[in-house]
Amino acid sequence: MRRSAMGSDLSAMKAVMLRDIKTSLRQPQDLLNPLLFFILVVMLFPLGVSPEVEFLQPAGGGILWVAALLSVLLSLDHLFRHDFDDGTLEQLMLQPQPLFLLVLAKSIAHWLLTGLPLVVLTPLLAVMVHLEGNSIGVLCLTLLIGTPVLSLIGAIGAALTLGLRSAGVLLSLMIIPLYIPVLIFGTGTVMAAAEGAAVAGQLALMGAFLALALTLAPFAAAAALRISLSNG
Amino acid sequence: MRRSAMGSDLSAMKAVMLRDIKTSLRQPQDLLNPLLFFILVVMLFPLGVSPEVEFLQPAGGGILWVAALLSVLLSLDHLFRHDFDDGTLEQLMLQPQPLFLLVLAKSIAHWLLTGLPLVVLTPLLAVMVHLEGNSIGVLCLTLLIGTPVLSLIGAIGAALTLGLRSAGVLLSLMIIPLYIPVLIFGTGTVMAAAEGAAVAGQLALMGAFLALALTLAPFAAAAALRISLSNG
Amino acid sequence: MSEPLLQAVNLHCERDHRTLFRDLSFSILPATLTRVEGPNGSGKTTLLRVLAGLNDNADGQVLWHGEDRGASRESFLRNTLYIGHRPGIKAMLTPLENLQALTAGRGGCPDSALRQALAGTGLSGFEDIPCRRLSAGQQRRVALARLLVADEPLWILDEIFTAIDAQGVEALERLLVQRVAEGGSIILTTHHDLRVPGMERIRLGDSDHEEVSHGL
Amino acid sequence: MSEPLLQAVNLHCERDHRTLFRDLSFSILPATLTRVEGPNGSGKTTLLRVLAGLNDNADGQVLWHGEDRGASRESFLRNTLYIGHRPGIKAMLTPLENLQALTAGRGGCPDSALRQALAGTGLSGFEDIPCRRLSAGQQRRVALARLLVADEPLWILDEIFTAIDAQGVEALERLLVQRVAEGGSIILTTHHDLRVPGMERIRLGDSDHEEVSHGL
Amino acid sequence: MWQIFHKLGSPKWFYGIASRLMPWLLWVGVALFIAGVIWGLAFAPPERLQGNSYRIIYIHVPAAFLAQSVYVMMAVAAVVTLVWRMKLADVFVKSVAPIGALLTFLALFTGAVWGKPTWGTWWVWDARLTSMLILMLLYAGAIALGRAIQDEKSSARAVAVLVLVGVVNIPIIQYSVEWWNTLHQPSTFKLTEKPKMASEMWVPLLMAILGLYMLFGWLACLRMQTEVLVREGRTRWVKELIQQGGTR
Amino acid sequence: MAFDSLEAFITMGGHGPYVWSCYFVFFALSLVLIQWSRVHRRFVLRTLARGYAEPDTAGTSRASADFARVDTSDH
Ligand code: HEM
Ligand SMILES: Nc1ncnc2c1ncn2[C@@H]1O[C@H](COP(=O)(O)OP(=O)(O)OP(=O)(O)O)[C@@H](O)[C@H]1O
Ligand SMILES: Nc1ncnc2c1ncn2[C@@H]1O[C@H](COP(=O)(O)OP(=O)(O)OP(=O)(O)O)[C@@H](O)[C@H]1O
Ligand SMILES: [Mg+2]
Ligand SMILES: [Mg+2]
Repeated sequence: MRRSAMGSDLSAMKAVMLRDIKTSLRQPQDLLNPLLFFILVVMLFPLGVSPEVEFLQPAGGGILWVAALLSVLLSLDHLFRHDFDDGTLEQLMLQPQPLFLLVLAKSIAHWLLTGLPLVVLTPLLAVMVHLEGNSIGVLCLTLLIGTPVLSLIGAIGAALTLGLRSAGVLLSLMIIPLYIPVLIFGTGTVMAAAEGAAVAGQLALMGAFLALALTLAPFAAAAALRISLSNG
Repeated sequence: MRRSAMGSDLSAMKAVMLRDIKTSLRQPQDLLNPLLFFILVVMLFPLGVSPEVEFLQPAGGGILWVAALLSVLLSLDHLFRHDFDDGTLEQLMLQPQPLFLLVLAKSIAHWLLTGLPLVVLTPLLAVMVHLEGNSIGVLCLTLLIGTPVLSLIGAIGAALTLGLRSAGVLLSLMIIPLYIPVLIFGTGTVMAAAEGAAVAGQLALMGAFLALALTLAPFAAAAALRISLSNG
Repeated sequence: MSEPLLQAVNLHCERDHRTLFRDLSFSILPATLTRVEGPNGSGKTTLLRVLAGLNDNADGQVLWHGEDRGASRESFLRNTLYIGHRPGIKAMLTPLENLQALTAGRGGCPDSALRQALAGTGLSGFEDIPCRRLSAGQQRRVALARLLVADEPLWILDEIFTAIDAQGVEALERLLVQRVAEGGSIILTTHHDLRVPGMERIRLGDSDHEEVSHGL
Repeated sequence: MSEPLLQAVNLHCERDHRTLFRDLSFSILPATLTRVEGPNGSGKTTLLRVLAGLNDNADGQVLWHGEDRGASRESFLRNTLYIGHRPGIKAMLTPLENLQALTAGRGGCPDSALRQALAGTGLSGFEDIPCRRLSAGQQRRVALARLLVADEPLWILDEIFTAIDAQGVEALERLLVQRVAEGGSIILTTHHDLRVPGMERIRLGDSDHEEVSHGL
Repeated sequence: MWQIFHKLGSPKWFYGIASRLMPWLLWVGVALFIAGVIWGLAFAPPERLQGNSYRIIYIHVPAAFLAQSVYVMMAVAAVVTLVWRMKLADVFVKSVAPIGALLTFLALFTGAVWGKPTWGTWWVWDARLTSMLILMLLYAGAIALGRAIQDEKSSARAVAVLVLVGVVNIPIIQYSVEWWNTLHQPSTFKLTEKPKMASEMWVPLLMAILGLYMLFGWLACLRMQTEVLVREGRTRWVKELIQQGGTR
Repeated sequence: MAFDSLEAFITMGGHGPYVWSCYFVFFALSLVLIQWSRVHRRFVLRTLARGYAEPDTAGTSRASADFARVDTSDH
C-alpha cells in the first residue's frame, strides 16, 4: 500500500515538473528572460559606475551574485501566479498526493529553468568583469549551491503573495531579508577564494543551507498556498 | 467645436490620471513597492560587494542610478497590464479622445507614483552610501529630470509587450538599450559634480531628452497599444 | 430612419489558417437588434471586435453612416458602446468609481444617475465596496450598469448574460427590448436562448469549409 | 446505498461581515444530483469551495463517509472531482497535454481515451493546438472533457455551462443524467435552467438576516 | 490547559483583563521611564571617552532591546495562530507589529545620530546595524502582507507563516552578518562588549528599559482592544459594552 | 546633577544637538503612534455606537433590480 503510494507520489511529482518545463519551453522568452536580466544588470555597472579593472575585479563577484539574486527574485512571481490564475493550482491542491511534494517538484522545475541557466552563463560574464580563473570556478560553485536555495525560499514568498494583485515587489520585500545570508556567504566565499584562502568549510556551510531549505521550505510554501487559495 | 474638444480631451486625461492614482492609493503597497525595491537594491551592494567607504563613495552615485532605473523598469509592467487584463484598455481605446493623450496621462500618473517618490527618498540612501552634500544635490536633480524620461520611454516597451504573458523581462531587454543613454548622462553628471566640475550643460542636455520623450514617446506607445490589442 | 448605422462589406477573417468568415456583408439599421449566432469557436467574438475597431486583422471594410470608419473615427467612437468578455472593471475600485471612470471620457454622468443605475442592477448597498469582493455575477452587473445610462446609438455586446442569474437575465432582456423601441441599435452574441421580436440574425460557422464544432 | 458520501454539518461562512450561510447542514447521497441555487453573490461558489476543501475559512464540519474529512483526506481527494470557474487549463499547452497533466495525479489515463474524450466534446481536430488559440467556449470544453473519463464518485461542478453553446448544453445535461444513473453523485451550480428528474436543491441567499441580492 | 487556552482566546475575557491592567501599565511605565531618562540625562556622570553624547543610550538601548523582543513575541503568537487558530494571537500580531517597526526605526535613528559624534559618520555597514536594518524589513514585510490580504482569517495565517519563517532566519542572519563583517571590516567599534558602566549609569538604563516595556504593554493593550472591537463589533457583548458606556 | 548650569545641560558639551534631536524624535514619533492609536479607537467606538443607534438599515430595503433605464437628460 505505502509502496504504491510512493510510486504514485513520484509519478505525480514528475507530471508536475514536466508540465512546468513544457509550458516554459513552449514560450522560450520565459526561459531567456531571467538570463537577459542577469546580463543586463551586470552590464549596467561598467556603464553606470566605472569600466575600470580596478573597480570591476574586486567588485565583480559581488555584482554577479547580486544580479543572480535579483534575476531569481524577479522570476519568482511566475512560480505560482499563472497556475493560480488559470486554476491549475486548485487542481494541484486537490490531488491526493501531499501538497509539499508537489510544491517541491515545482521549486525544482523553477530552479532547472532559472537558476541552472544562470550558473551556466556565469563564466562568460565573470570574464567580462575581469574575474580570475580560480575565482570563477568558486563563483560557479557557490551559485550552483546557492540558487536552489533562492528558489526554495522564494517559493514561500511567492505562495504568500499569490492572491494579491501587484504582489511583485511585496514579494521582494518579504524575501530579501531571507536571501541576505545566502548572498553574504556566497560572495564571502568568492572573496576568500580570490584572496587564496581555503573555501571548503564555507561551501559545506552553504550545502547545509541547501539541505535546510530542501527540508523546510516546501512545508512552509505548501501551508502558504493553502492560505492563499482559501482566499481566492 | 475644437475648443470644446480640447476641454473634453483635458477632462478625459484628468479622469485617466485620477483613476490610476486612486487605484494605486487604494493599494498603498503598490506605491511603496518600487521604493522598497530601490532601497533593497542599494542595500545589497554594501552587503554583497563591500561595506567600505572606499568602495561605496565613488560607486554610490552609479549604484543609486542603476537601482532607480531598475525600480522604474520593474514597475513598468503594471503600467498597462492590469488595464489590459480587466478590459479597461479596450474601453480607453474606444474613447473618442486621441489615444496618445490618454497614454501621456497614464505616463504622467506613473511618474508621479513611481519616479517622484524615488527622487524624494534619494538623499537618505545617498547618505547611507557615504555620498557628499554637493553630489547628493546633483544626483537628486538628475533623477528628477531622468525618471520621467524613463517612465515615458518605458511606456512604449510596456505597450509592445502587452499581449504576451510573462513579458516582464522581455520588456527589460527591449527597454534597457533605450535607458542606457539616460543612465550614462545621469551618472556622468553626478561624477562631474563630485569632481567639482560645472554641470549646467549636462543638465540642460538631460532636459532636452525629457522634452524629446514628452513629445514623441506617447505617439509610439499609442501605436504599440493598438497593435497589442488587435491580437487580444 | 432607414439609413444604416454601420455596414460591413466583404469582411474576411482567418485565424490559424482556418477561415472564420468570408465575404460577410451586412448592415445594422437604427432600432434593430442583431444577434450573431454560431457554435463555440465560430468567430463571434472575433467579429464583434472587428466591428468595434479593436481588431485590425480582418480584411474588408466597415462603414459608419456610409463613410469609411477610419475617416469618421471620432464620431464612430462617440456613438458606440462596446462591452466584451472583460468589461473594464477595476477590482480595486468601487462600482461607483468604476462607472465614473468609464463614463468620464464620454461626457460624464452625474453620480446620482450612476447610483441609480447601480441600484437598477441590484447592487444597492454595494456601491462603495471594492469590486474584487463581489461575486462573479455581481462584477458583471457593475459593467452592465453602464447600459442603464448609455445613450450611444449602437451597442456591441459580447455574451452579456454570462454569470447573471435567471431573474437578472429576464430584466436584461426587457432592457434590450426597450432600448430598441427607443431607437437604439444593438448587436450581440449569447448562447442564452434570446427571444426578441423582429431580431436580425447573423449566422457564423456553417461555412462549407469547416464545421467548427459538433456540440458536446 | 443510503450511507451519505459527504455530509455538511452546521457550516457557517462570513465574508466582509456578511453572513453567507449559517447552520447549513445537508448530506449528499450516492446517485443524486444536488443543485446549489441562489442569486448572484449568495455564496454558491464559496460553498462549493468549502466542500471541495479549497476554502478553510468556514466554520463547521465536513464529513466524508461519516468521518471527519481531515482524517480521511487522501481518500476524499482521490474520490472527488472539482471543476471551478477557472478550470486549470494552461493556455500554452494543447488540449491533450492539459488532460494528461490533469489526470496524472489521479492514476493517469491512456492517451487514446483522452483523445476520445476530446472528440466527445467536439474538439477533434483541435487536440494538438495550444489552448490559447481556442475560443472561450472551446477552452471550457477542454476542461469538461475530464468528465468523460472521470470515475470519481463525487463531482463538484461550478457553473460548467458557462460559454457553452446550446447543443453543448443539451449534451452535457444528458451526460449528467447518465452519470447519476450509473451511481455517481454530483453537486453543482448553474444559472442555466437545469431540468433533471429527482434533483435535490440547496437554496442560499434567503437567510432572514441578510437578503444578499434580490435578483435583478 | 485547553480551558485556559479557551479562556485566553476569548476576546471578551481579554477585553476585561486589559481594561484592568492598562492603568497600572501606563502610570508605572511612565514613572519608571521618565525617571530613568531624567536621571540619565541630567544626573548620571558623563562618560569618559564619549562625553555627554552617550546619554542617547537611555533611549537607544531600550528601543533596540524592545524592537528585538517584540519580534520574538510575535513569533510565539504566530505559532499559536497556526496551531490553535486563536483569534487573539492574531490580534496581538497585527496590533503590535507597527509598534515594533517604530521601535526598530527609533533604534536605527538614535544609533545613526549617535554614530555621527562617536564614529564620525551617520552610518557604517556594521553587523549590528545591518541586522537591525533587516529586522526593520521583516517588520515591514509582515505589516505589508497583513494589509494586503483582506480576509481576516487568511491574513492572520499568512502573516503567521511569514513571521515564523522570519524568526527561523534571525539567528542565521545574525550569524552570517557577524561573520561577514568580521571578515571584511575588523570591527572598529565593538557594540557587543559591555562598557564598564558605573551603576549610576546602568540603573537608570534598567529603569528606562523596564518602563518602556510597560508602556509597550499599555499601548499593545490599547491597540488590541480597538482591534477586538472592530472584529467583534456585531456581537452582543460589545454592543452592551458600548451602550453601557463601559469603554469610557 | 552632572551639569553646572542649565546652559551646560542644553549644550551637553557640544553634543547637545545630537542628544536632543534623538530625544525629540523618540518622543515625537512615540506620541504620534500613541495619539493615532487613541484617535483610531475613538473613531471605532463612535462608528459602532452609531451603528447600534440606527439598527440595520443596510441590506434590508434593497430595491429590486429591474434594469430600468436611468434618465440622464436633465443635465
Ligand atoms: C544605526 C545605528 C545603530 C544601531 C542599529 C544599533 C543597534 C543596537 C542594538 C540592536 C543593540 C542591542 C540592544 C540589546 O538587545 O541589548 C544596541 C546596543 C547598544 N548600542 Fe547600538 N546601535 C547603533 C549605533 C550605536 C552607536 C553609534 C553607539 C555608540 C557608540 C551604540 C552603542 C550601543 C551600546 C553601548 C549598546 C548597549 C550594549 C549592549 O547591550 O550590547 N550604538 N545597539
Ligand atoms: N474574494 C472575496 N473577498 C471577500 N468577499 C468575497 C470574495 N469573493 C466573494 N465575496 C463575497 O461573497 C459573496 C458570495 O460570493 P460567491 O462568489 O460565493 O457568490 P456566488 O453565489 O457564486 O455568485 P455568482 O452567481 O455571482 O457566481 C459575494 O456577495 C461577495 O460579496
Ligand atoms: N488569440 C487567438 N489566436 C489565434 N486564434 C484564435 C485566438 N482566439 C480565437 N482564435 C480562434 O478563432 C476562432 C474563433 O474564436 P472566437 O473567440 O471568435 O469564437 P466565438 O464564436 O466567440 O466562440 P465562443 O462561443 O466559444 O465564445 C476559434 O476557433 C479559435 O480557434
Ligand atoms: Mg466568444
Ligand atoms: Mg459563483
